[in-house]
Amino acid sequence: MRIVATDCGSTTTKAILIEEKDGVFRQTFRGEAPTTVEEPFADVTLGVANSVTELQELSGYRLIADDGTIIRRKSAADADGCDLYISTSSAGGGLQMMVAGVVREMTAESAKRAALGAGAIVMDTIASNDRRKPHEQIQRIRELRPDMVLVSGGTDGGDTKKVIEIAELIAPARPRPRFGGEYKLPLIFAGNKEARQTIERVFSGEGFALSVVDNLRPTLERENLGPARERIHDVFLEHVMAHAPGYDKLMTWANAPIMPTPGAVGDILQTIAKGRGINVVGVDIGGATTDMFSVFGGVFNRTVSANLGMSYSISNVCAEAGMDSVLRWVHLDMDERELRNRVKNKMIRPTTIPQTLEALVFEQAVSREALRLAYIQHKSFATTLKGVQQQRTVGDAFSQKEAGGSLVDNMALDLMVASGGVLSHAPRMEQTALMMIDAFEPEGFTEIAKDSIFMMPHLGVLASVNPRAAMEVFEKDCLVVLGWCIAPRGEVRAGRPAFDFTLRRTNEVVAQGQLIGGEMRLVRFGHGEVGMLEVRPERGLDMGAGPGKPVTREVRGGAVGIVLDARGRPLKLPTSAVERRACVEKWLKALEVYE
Amino acid sequence: MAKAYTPGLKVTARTTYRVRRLLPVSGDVRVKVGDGVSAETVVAETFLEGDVFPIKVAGMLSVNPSELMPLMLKRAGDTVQVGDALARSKGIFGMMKTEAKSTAAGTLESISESTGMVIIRGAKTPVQVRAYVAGKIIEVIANEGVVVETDALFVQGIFGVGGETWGTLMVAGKSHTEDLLEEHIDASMKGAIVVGGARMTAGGIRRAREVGVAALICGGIDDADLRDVLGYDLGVAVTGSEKIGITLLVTEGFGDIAMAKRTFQLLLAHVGKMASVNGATQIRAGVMRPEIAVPLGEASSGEIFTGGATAGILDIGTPVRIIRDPHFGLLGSVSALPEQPAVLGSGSKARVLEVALESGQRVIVPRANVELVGD
Amino acid sequence: MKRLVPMWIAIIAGFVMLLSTFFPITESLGETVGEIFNVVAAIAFVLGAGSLAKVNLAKISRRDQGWGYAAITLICFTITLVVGLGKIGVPQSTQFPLLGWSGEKDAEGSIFGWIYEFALVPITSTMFALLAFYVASAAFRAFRAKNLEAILLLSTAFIVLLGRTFAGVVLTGWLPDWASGLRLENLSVYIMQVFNTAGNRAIIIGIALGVTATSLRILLGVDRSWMGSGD
Amino acid sequence: MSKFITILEGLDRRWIFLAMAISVAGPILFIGITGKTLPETPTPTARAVYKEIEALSPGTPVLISFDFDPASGGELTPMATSLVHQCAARGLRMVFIALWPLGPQLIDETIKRVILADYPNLKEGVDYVNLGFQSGNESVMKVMLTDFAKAFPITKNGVAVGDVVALKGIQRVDNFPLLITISAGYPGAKEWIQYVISSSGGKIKMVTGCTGVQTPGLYPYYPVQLNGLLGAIKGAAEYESLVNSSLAPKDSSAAVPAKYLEAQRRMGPQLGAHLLMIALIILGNIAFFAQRNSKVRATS
Amino acid sequence: MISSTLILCVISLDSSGASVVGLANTSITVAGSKADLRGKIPLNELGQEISAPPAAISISAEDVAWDAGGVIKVSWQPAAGTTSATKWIVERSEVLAAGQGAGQGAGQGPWTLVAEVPIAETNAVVSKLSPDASFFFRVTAVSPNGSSAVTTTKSAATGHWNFFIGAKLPLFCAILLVSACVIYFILAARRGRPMKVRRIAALEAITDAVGRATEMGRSILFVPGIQDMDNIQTVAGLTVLGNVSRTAAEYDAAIEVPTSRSLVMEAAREAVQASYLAAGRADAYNADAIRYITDEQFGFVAYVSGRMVREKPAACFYMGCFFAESLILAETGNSIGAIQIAGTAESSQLPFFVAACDYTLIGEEFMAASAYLSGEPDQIGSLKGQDVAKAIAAIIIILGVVLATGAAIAPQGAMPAALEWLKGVLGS
Repeated sequence: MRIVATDCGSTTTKAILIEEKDGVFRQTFRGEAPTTVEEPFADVTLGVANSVTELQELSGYRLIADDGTIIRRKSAADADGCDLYISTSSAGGGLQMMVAGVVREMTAESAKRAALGAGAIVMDTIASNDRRKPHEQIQRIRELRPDMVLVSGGTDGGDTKKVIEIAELIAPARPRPRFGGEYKLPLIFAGNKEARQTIERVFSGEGFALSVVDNLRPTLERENLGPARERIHDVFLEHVMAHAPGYDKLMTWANAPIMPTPGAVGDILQTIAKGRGINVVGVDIGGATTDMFSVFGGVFNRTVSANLGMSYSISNVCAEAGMDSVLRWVHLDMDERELRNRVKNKMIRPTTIPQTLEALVFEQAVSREALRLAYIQHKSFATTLKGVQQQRTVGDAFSQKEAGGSLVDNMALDLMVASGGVLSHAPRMEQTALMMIDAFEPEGFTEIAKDSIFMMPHLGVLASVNPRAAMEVFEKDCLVVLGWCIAPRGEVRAGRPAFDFTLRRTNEVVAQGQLIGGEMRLVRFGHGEVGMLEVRPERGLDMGAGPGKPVTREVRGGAVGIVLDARGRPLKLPTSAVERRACVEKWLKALEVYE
Repeated sequence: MAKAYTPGLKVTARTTYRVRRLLPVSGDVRVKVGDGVSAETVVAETFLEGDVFPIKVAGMLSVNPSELMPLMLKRAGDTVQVGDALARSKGIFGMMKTEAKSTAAGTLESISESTGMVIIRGAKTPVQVRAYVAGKIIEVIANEGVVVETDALFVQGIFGVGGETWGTLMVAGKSHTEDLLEEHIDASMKGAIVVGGARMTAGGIRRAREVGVAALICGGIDDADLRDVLGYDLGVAVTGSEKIGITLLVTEGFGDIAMAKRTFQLLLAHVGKMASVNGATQIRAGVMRPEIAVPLGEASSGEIFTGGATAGILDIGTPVRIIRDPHFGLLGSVSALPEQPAVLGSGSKARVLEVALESGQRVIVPRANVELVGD
Repeated sequence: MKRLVPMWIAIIAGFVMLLSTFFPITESLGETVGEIFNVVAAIAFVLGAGSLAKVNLAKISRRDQGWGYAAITLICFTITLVVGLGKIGVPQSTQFPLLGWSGEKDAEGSIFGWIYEFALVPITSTMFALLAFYVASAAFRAFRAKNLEAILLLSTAFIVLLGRTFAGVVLTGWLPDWASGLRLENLSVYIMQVFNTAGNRAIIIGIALGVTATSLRILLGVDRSWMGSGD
Repeated sequence: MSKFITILEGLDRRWIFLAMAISVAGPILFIGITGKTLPETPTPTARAVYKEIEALSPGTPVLISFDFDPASGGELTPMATSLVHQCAARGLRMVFIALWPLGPQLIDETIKRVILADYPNLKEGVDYVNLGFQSGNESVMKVMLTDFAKAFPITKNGVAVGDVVALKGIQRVDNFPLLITISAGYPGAKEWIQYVISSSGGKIKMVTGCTGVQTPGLYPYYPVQLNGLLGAIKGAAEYESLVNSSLAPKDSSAAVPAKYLEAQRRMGPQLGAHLLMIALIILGNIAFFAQRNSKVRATS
Repeated sequence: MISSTLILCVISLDSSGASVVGLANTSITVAGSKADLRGKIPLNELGQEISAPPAAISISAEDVAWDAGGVIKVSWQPAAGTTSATKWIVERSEVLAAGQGAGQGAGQGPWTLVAEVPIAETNAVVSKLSPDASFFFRVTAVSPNGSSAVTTTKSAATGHWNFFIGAKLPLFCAILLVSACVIYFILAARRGRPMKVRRIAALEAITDAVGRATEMGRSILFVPGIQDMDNIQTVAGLTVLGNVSRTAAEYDAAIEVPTSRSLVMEAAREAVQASYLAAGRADAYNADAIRYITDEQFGFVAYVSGRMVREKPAACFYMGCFFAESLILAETGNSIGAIQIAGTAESSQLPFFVAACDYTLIGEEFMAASAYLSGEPDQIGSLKGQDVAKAIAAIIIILGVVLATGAAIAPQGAMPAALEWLKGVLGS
């Protein structure tokens, strides 16, 4: 079995080769070439062919035919060609959607979830309670140039009036798609089934290609995103892709439908979470945006923080977080005015890389804030459903919990996966690990890994064709295990014991000791090693079994090892600058971050 | 690989500059191929569809949307004024009738029996597109716009705010290393495109806005001053639509940094000519850099430029600007292009090159941290 | 203006009432304010009746679904109003035989009295009796031993439910006198007197303070939301 | 078993209503046919009511306020009957008032049922008087504190109170040594305590009969502000049995008339209802735990 | 604007009387036994039946201090041997000009009965006299055998009115203290002192409930209790209504408010209309959705629950004063699958709401709702002040409990004295 997978990004097209050897799937080679969607080439397949050609050169197999197509082999005996070719795409800015629903927190949010989960960028959400007057909504719809519109609203048998009202705003506003001309704007209706007929009439005019799927929220108690997500993928292929240069050809090449890149990443994370029965958070921090994925209790969520990134949006991160928040992670003395100008210079020249250690430290500080802010956004989006009737019993009299609480629970979190330039290309793995810990503040036992060469998108599509191959490659080649973060929830007192730990490898004690409040320690535990780690937190501190209760869990070693974090949660840094700098320096030393 | 592909900014004494001037929606083109145009000439115009005003008539009468039709006093296609009665209710046994009055003027576009909403379409709004640069129409795109061509001195800046403008080119200050101060601006510069030297100071910007300068062009700007001008901290470099009454353009970057000597001298040479400036910057997919074009007349240079990002090949001797600390803003030329990646001070490994600075010093920098200067 | 005037009326009248409790000189003023309220409330009844009539007439006029009920409502309303005001069927008052119309509206033999006795009493009693059914279904649904608090509530409920019937006597009547405190009927009284009282007092104190603070907010003009939110 | 649990989980509330109807109707029919009632052991709060009334010498004026309406009559009428029964037997001067608009009719009914039927020698206007309804809730109480006649200027029959013999010597509400209220809500026992009892400086004692819902809210006032409390039908039954037994020697031969047994008769249906509720709670919990266990099994 | 006039009475009624009285009486009275009746009269040595009881030995009348005037306390000393007497009759006479009157005494006129008191008592407080007028009093003992001779006061007494009613001093102080706490924190909040309020889930859920109604295309039902505007709970309910209707206006959901009092209907209309105006949707306001049903409790309930079953509102709010109808409404709402949010200070109804509703505002939470929803520092400050007052009340309770326990353990010593002192200070 030989599989070629490509991901057509907005600047580069990445190809990987996956081969089955001795019954095990491994990723073997990778190639890269500039994406060729825009002029002067205007044919995405050229870039694909170039990247596969690189694979061909490295692997020695002939993969590209003379006509520039990918060679398929007839049987496993053939020396040349591959058995399977799959691809994802985010070229041309990815899939840009506008969504609409009746209530912002309910059907509109479900619509947003469906669009994001399918890998789209949501440009705006229109709802009857978004505090805009109808003519302002119309104005906004006219300004946007989405690739696709998703309209939801009303439970089945519920509201028809407002969802039709929204449709009646969209129809005369006549939003123009990005790819002008004869292109009909694809519009998906996933709302109250009783409104379908009227909706069909409203959009019967020219310029719309309406398709109807099952309601996203048949009742407020249930969310049914599947049909809408699938239809988004279909429409993406039929309409959006079909208008992008060269995609018609690419589609005929691929063995599986081409997916939007983030949608594929979501799929692989869901597969992993389901396969291992764990809760996962994944992040991809880019230059302009940060994509955040999570699977908690089997529920998948994705958010795109559009203006949190490390180059194009770096200035925005500093503006949103505040320079003080960024500088609290810096142990060196830096001039703020100078830094502000540097940030702006990075913004206007996004491709530069830090040359000095000082510049690296600062950039990594910014990345912590970008991740932290993106995580906050993610937490407030990844919630349980709102508008649900609570069945109370007498036992709830004193704890009337609200609906719509966040699904994200750092204590329940089992695995964090980091990807994106600043995380994957950090000079030292320790830096990646610490950035993740500082930004996400994981609690209890949390495994940290990074995506070695960002092949999650490829594996996402692969999972739809050959889940076993995807899983095996993911575990063996995609993920680079950095190690574990062990941190108690609760406030620690500086200078007082926080927890004891003992690490055993088949009854032999590898390491043990005690952590003092505010301290961090690194226990090196190499790749492939497996041990049992027992932690005994002090009263008031929770390691996952309740305050003060000891926990023992199996841990696997990694490139960094086991990070013992006794700084307490939520994480608090000293307020005085001098003290804080000393503190941060101590932690950096303990973890050998900038050795 | 002894050569590398690297972005750069175009600074050229003479190029054939072509610019597409398009309407947002189809309309009428007012000029024909071969016409000579000035910057202000309207080359195309159209009307945008009027705004839409929904009015919930059924709600105003407290009736079911399905019962609205018989109550309507106006039909689709009727012209309505503000205050016109759109519909009247039947009342209770013929008494206590209520009327729904229009809150918008325009044409009644539709009446919905599902929602009881009446849509009024307002009057169309005119949109005009001007030529932006003085030159000649070389192509008419039917119903959409034109292509204007001119031979021009063309300079790409790195960053700007504010939209398109044009005026007489003037120079404030004496050298490319001199900051643009308040005293450099005088009343004669009203409506002009003013070229300064190094950093534009807060005082200079303030004075320029008071005087009514059309655009300021300098080497650098301080982040804090930009924030004061805009009134907010710019998060993402997508600009051009700011309404600040002036277009600002920097050629080098943020901070205390002098304009490249060559750029300064090129502009200096054309003082008094009409120049067109666009501050719009977009650093994302479809890169746009701010630009200054000074039309020079008919003579053709042969090379055709249509805007957008430029890039070139790095080679030994290529003039470059270092665009990241610790040598930020320094100019020099490539003196070596080592094959193997080197370990940087930050600990990362990257491809590097050696730059011979104007001072004669040689420094090693990552290849990502230089940009081409010159043509 | 629209808010200022009522706000000041509220503040002045409120303070008058407050002061009249403590300062004898203002006592009659306080009583006057109380009487004004009664008068206003009585006048407001006309508005209520008007609303009732308008809503139901509109329903009939539009032939809305169930407009027949609206008609019945209005007919009953009118009949009751007429027979009550007109004192139809009321025998002459023995006390003031010379004054016509002086009998009681609900005296024996009056139609109003008849409506009261044969329509109102059975209907309202029926509604009240429905409570038993609702209590049963609520108990079935809500009394789940989900956590410790719920278990405590549940066992208390059992004790009180049994203690307040003969079942309590049957079940625990055998307990000797020295343990009579544990008999269900006594236990339920004990629970009511001790635990219930303590809890209720806590709630009452909280409510009392809440009422004071709310009153104060209104008296000081800090809270104007009772006139509608926004300014 | 599992089928049983599925039925429980999806149980239509109408079945519960039916069960309730049966468990209430059964005892009603049984008692109605046999006339047998369940024995009662009076609790201290009920005994206190009896004692307070018994402590008054004949001819003492008592104020009896009917603050309820026919809706809660099922719970409160038996109490009203017994209270008036004891007062009449004791020879107290009964002054009836009502703060609920529908109270006066209930007063008349009670007078008819007890006084006119069994104490024909008591004279209206002398031994008892019905002052009718006065609107104004608490403000009526406040007025009573200073001037009783101002609060109730005429009787229900239109006689000026100054001419009523039964009201001789009554100037303010604290001229009544005992206040009896029968209360179903607002205004009711709580307001009497807050406005009258606490302002009277301990001069007036008060006993009350109230609905089951109100009872918990009134316990905090017992025994300081409130000297006796009859809670719901249970309290009524206890008190009824006390009154009946104390009055028994007079007509020991005759059976107690049904109207004096109303409360005790209603204890039968109450027993049925309470037992059903306990059964329902238990069943509900069985369903709950069964469901929870199956969920746990499904996830593990 | 008639509606607004009325609210005032409410407030003051409660603030001055109900609540605080409740507080003083419920919290502080730790123990108390009735003073044993006085007047242990020695028996006649011979046990002879006396034809008529003896007259009182002496009688005096004096003004009662710190009161509203017109109140005079008459006390007398009974003679021995009045066992057969049943009561005292107290009578008064105005002071007449010299030469007038029936000649019973100088300046004494016709006698009017003012009180009858049990024989065991030896004084009577005579009230409702004209303030600042003078009166003579006399007392007669009455037994079945006849009446005693009269005993008359020697001089006339006058019931002066005073500036302040002394008996209410503790109550007055309590009100002042609570007010001071509240006002202090309102001012502190105005000066920018940060105030933290606990999240109240029930109020946060308002948007949830309104949103549900919008999505399901159903209406929102808001019941502001069954009491009139003179009940503070109704006022508190209307403040919540203001907020709910504002959210409803924003979401463009229909809201229905059935009321059982005409005045409440008027006030509710004002509140809802103002909210629609504030939300910029004045055109969507429908006055007929806020309607008067009936004053009759169960008639109202019948209408509301019938309406619920027919229209199936998706969100039900019960905010105000409720009685027996609470469970009927809440259970009906539960059966139609509505999100239900209730708030009441009627402690007896709380259990029903808690069991059948999604969220319940319990007592003081309900009172705090308006402040919480407004988010204004002034209002939040008042909540803080209320908390401090609560802390003071708690301290006094603990003090009382400690003293009472101490007094019970050591009846001799300082404890009982201290307890008595505390009781004295707090009044009663």
